[in-house]
Amino acid sequence: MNVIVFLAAALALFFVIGVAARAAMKTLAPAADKPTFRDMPLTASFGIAVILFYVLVAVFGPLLAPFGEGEVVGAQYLPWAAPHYLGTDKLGRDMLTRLIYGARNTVGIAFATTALAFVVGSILGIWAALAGGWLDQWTSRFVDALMAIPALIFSLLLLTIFGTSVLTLILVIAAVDATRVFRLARSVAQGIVVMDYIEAARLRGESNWRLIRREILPNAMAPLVAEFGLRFCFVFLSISALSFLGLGIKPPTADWGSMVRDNATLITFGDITPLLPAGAIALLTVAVNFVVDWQLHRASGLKE
Amino acid sequence: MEKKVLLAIKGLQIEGRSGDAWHPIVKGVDLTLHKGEVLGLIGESGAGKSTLGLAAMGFARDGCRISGGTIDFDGIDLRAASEAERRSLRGKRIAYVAQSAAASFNPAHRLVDQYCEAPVVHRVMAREKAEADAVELYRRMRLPNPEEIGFRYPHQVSGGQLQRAMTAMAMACRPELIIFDEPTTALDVTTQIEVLAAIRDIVRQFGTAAIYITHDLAVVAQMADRIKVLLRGSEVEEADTRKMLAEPREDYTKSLWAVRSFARPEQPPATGTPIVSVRNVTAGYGAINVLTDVSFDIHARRTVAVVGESGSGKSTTARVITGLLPPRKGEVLFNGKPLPPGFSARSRGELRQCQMIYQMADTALNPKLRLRELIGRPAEMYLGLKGKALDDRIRDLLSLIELEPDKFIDRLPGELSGGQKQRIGIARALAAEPQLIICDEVTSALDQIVQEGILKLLSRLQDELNLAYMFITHDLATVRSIADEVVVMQQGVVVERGPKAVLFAAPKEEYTNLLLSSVPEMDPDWLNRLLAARGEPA
Amino acid sequence: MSNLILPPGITRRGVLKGATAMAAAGLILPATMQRARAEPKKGGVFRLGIGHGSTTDTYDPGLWDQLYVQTFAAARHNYLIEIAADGTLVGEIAESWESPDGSTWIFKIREGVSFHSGKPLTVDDVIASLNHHRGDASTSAVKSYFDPVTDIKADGGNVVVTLNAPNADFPYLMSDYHLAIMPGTDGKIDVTSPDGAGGYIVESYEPGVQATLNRNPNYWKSDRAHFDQLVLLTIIDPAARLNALMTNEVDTIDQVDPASIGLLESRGVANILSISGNAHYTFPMDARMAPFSDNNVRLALKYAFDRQELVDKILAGHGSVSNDNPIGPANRYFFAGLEPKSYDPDKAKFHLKEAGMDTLEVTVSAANAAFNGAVDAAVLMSEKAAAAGITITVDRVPDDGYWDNIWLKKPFCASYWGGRPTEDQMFTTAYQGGGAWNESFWSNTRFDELLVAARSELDEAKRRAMYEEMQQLVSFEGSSIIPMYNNYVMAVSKAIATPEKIGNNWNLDGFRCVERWWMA
Amino acid sequence: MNAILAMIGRRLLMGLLTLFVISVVIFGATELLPGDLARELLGQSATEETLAALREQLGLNDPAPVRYWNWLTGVLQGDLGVSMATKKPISELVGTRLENTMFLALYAAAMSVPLSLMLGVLAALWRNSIFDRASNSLALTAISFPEFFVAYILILWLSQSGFFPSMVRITPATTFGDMLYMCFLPALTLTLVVTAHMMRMTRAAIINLLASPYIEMARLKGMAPLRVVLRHAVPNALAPIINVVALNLAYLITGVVVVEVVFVYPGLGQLMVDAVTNRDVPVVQAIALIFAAAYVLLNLIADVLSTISNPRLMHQR
Repeated sequence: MNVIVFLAAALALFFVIGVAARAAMKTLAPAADKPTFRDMPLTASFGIAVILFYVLVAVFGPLLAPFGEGEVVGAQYLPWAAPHYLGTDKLGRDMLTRLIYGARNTVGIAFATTALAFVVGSILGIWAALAGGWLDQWTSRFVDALMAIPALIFSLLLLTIFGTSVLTLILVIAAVDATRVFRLARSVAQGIVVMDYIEAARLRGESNWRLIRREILPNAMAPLVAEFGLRFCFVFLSISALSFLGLGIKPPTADWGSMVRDNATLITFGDITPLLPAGAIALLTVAVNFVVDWQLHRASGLKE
Repeated sequence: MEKKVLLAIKGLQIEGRSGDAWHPIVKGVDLTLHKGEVLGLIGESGAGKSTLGLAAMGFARDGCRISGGTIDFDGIDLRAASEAERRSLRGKRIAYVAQSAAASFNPAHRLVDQYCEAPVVHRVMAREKAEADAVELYRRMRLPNPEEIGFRYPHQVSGGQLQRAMTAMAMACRPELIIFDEPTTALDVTTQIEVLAAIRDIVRQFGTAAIYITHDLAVVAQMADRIKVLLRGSEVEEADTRKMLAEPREDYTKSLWAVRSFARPEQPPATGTPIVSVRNVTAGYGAINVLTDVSFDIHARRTVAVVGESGSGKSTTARVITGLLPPRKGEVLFNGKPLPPGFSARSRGELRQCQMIYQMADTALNPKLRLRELIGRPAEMYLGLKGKALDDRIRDLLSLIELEPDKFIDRLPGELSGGQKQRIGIARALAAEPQLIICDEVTSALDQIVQEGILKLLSRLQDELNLAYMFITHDLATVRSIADEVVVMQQGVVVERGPKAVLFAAPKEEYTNLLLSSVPEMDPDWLNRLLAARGEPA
Repeated sequence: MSNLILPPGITRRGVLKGATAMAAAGLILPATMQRARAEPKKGGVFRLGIGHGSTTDTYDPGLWDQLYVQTFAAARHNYLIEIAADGTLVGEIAESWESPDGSTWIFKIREGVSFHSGKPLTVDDVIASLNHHRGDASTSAVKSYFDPVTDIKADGGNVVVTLNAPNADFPYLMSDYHLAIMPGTDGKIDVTSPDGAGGYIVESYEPGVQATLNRNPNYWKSDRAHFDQLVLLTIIDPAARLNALMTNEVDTIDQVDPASIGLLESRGVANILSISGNAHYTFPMDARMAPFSDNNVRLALKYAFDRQELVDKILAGHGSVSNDNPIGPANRYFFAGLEPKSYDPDKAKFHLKEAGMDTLEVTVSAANAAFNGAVDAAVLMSEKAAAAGITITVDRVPDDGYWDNIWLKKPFCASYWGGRPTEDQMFTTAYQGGGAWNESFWSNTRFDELLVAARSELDEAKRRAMYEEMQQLVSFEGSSIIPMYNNYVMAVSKAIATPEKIGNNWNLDGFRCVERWWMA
Repeated sequence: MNAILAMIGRRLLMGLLTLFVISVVIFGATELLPGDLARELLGQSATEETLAALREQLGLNDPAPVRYWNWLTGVLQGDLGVSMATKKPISELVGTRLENTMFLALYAAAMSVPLSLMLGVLAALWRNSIFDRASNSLALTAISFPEFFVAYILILWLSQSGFFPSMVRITPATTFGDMLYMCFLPALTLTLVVTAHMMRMTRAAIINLLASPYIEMARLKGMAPLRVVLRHAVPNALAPIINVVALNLAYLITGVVVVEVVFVYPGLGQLMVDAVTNRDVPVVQAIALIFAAAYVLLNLIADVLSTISNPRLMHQR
């Protein structure tokens, strides 16, 4: 029964947020973009609202958080009551504070990682498609070979070799992820390089770098942006999986994956505490996926 | 001869969706069709021809809706009928033949399976009977090997044969009405003849009523009893075919009729060193030679039209000249000096001299760049223009192609019409200040009136800027109006070449003759005469 | 990973004799020596979920290193000597032992014992089993035990071991879990065979997954090995282990996650066994390197965190505060009068000032491989130390390779000790100057002198004084932070009965739960 | 048909090359790992002498290229080698694990593939309906939770209440039925993880085709929507669907370490993590090769099936 009430409440909240966000965006958007938002499905407006909320929390985290990130403020596992609105964790740190800082760290790192993977992967992928011939064949075969190694295990291996600072974490996951981006960027670019305007630019004598930057990249953005959203979620989940396996973000830095992990045994007893960070992860991935979905739908040009 | 009315459309209104708003596509059109009658629907792109044709089946494409008027098919109100009722009519009593048979046959199934689908699903006949019937109809459509052609997949059958197979498929349930939506537009002229003849015959044999949609007046003249002219969703006029051809009432109709009147004045004979000289070029991809021993010259201020059907090697010739495809044998001389075979080995100066305009302006212009950069880039690159000088040059170019600089300079290609896009393609080529422009089917994707404008512009620019054109086309009408010299190609070989006047007046080669005679003429009897002349059944 | 190997070279004057010799390991249960609550009954299947075990585990006794293989070995093997639940030495394969001078040790081998294969256990088997760990070519982890051994030979029904110097603790070494007695052929044991003389016979074994063993019908001990069948399962994930217990997939689990102990108890599905031994967690500081070379810095750090908080939060109360003392309350010479160190930022600041500093920045390397909760413990210390002007940066390093790359290499890191039955062993192993595992590289002349002297001192009071002085030295001058003694925490379902007294020398009743426990 | 055989041949050759590249990459990576097998086996108790003795015995003292060469020649002769740690033949070590992994992967596939195809087709058929949106949102939500979290939740709901066991214990006495029962929760976890991807791809592939002229043709022939989707869209959407299924099957085989850990499932993933931790290089190599081979083979099968499903490639002009 509780589950049903909870689900109903969640659904209602979803609608309220979605409708409100859509209304807000419609009002605030510049005139040219108004139709974009008017058409937006509820899922997308909800997604945008959630993402904005996360970004705000991430940016203003230190101002919002009632306590310090690693500050031990009381006993362990305090119940949900003021001043610890979401209780405390196993070391007696404020759960709400940890969640807020977690947004900053986890989202920030996932974003940096995805961005890096995209810069490297898409430039190399487009370059391979543009170069064609054996250069393309060899890089693609090599990337295929790397992709045949399971991502999680490959990341584990690399992290064990290079250690687990935030920087190596970002570099390693970005490297593993870049192979996937490479493949997508290459196939998208292959569709673009056969276009007459690329031929025209080549015949004009443009350099490869300019071809990539001015001619191909702008046209490959739509699928790449959609993929960015999905990849972002994947990175997010792989970081939490790595945290689960003990190689994620270092303490006392708050990170949602580790927070779930730390409190995982409590799930066995139906304790809600580990649900919070897991829910935070899920909510953001759902939101990103909703928005990506909407973007893909728009890009595909399919109307009703 | 008063026949029974089969289809009566009154005050039909259809709307299309863009974003949240609905805008009209068809604005209150009336249409009456009698049993066994063929009505030609003609108009330029955006006139609402196809939409109207589909509405005759009670069908609106995704993103469209029928918002007003009535559609009465043999006493059935198609708007009021349920979807299931409409479905039971489609394919059974009203059939449809699409523009591109290659795209409209499902690539996953054999022809005969697709043929049998409608008769079997609509319970008109059993599968075995339908298969036998298919062979019969294939025979009547004069398809080769009617016994076994049905067991092929669409990709194994040529375009002209597919179009006939599709007509046969439409006939499967012996419908009372067929909608032909530009059925020969995608075909080569020589193939078009066969398909037109086959369609006309079968429609007559079964006494089927038809709506024949096309933009090609000469074609509709052969097929239709009556012609209705549409413009932007409204009717312009309607009349019997002969009357319409002889004395069009409306200005718009007249302008359609007049399109082919443009002709570039005769030029003096060519002299001096040719700008481009193609010498004994053999080239190809993989193991196949697409071009064999091709030679011709292009002189300054002259237009050389390279003519041929699809697969004749016209575009490959252009790729050899531009250096995209280095030839296996032979060479390309530019002002008497050999050009490096590959474009990447050519100097900027060499690249600049030879510019290209493409068939599909949509794919030839980077949709993410503004006109300023699209046009300005060659000027910036080749001529080193910057800042104010560059801006002035871009504005000059826009003026030259008759687009208002202030209005257009910061637009994206997506905000332009088809003709405007093609003009930008021209401006981009001009920006490099070349000696030669290769025009690859530059007008074939455009409506006739727009084509006319582009041709006039090209002609004017040629005079003003001393340009040489290599004009690749399959459209002989275009050749007639703009070319100085003609090169006829077939299967990678130059069949015949010479000055336009000489070649058109007295073609030496049989193929040239076939090509020239296959171009439809604006005479309802042209097809009959041609078929009779060729000794085929009329 | 175990660091619980007894070092060689322990000597004690006098002749020790008999089947019970040293009272050693600490006991928390009252020393009333009742046998059991009820008579053990035979039968049943005992499923044990252990948080260790790897696919690379083998039958080679020289390579055993964690709880899974240790317990598995105890189920199928016998040893020369067993440490009873009360900490006394009990003869197992050795019926009795004696030494005339502490250098020559004579073990009388029990008769009528046979291996699972049916082959009778002989003196030669014992010699082959011991020789596996001896000599230059040996790959055994306890090779060093046998460095002082000059000869092992048979003498009728006895095995005679000759040492190059007297060592009164030698019988203790022979109880080590590596030294299982296995059948020998031509003086060599087969390291790929599970054959042993223990209470259970291996039916199947998949390393890193599970082992199934059946009771040895011919086991010579009639009052041990009560279960019909044992199933030993590797369940690495703590939550999975807990789930397995809750859903009755297993009967007993080790290493219960402290966070869930309370909840588990409240559910009433299992009993929590919390056994205090001398095991303790340490944070060694490299005494050779600045800033840790200054004892004032070390003292500042020792006062800069809250020990009770660590016991409460890291151990969930299942342990006790240590005063930087590696000698546990269960040890004989435990110095209860040591001045306690409570959290005192002012005192820490004072010591910092003595060292000529206002603030201090150090980095501690930790991984949960060192001990469960090491990273959290370091985080808690870091939090509290801030008030004393000390910035402790916690560097979480990978579990993988911790003992290779961090321990004994980084100047400040986390570590653990299983505790030692005797003070001498503990101090010799980890605190004597120049010792191989002196993890803090601390060297104190007075301490080293006392250590040697205490070994040979027979006067109880004098010895106590010596050991107390040594504890004082380690606590206030030593270079190891020792915040707490940790209990062994197990959860045992109500279907299983346990003896009144649970061995505290090792986890899981000194690995012997498999033969000491029974179905309720 | 010959074209297909030629393609298979070419792709297998390419696959072998891929495997070679992977073996070099993995070997290189394990070389870079700090510490070695001897240290790991002896743990903290290692002394220099015992380490030296063990290294000698294990053949760790040879230079890396020599060790790689020895391993490679062994593999080329069909001998995966023996585990350095346990001295057991790797084929034996990996054998049952591979069976388990395949069982779980197939079990999850048997649940998720039909489910996702069905949902995908229905979502495409009723696109933009409540059903479409709801199934899409649910699928997105399912993949948005970390795997281990889904697993724990399933245990809480379905295991503690006694419906299904929380861990998998395979004994020689385990029957196929027992396996299906015990592996239900892990298979369900994996199903939840992969269904969304396949379903969305199926839906997208079909919807992508719905704008094709031949779909319009089918509709204009008066075919019912379900028939249009099943008979006209699905056969042409097979290639992308087959590819995404292959990709997910590969994931089910190679990417389930976390699920194995939570359900104590003795699969290859855990074995590989163990082997990496213990620096048991031949085992790491063998499993990496198995994973890569699975990936390569599945992709190959997908390509062959796509080719067969495409008359253009099957029936040349």
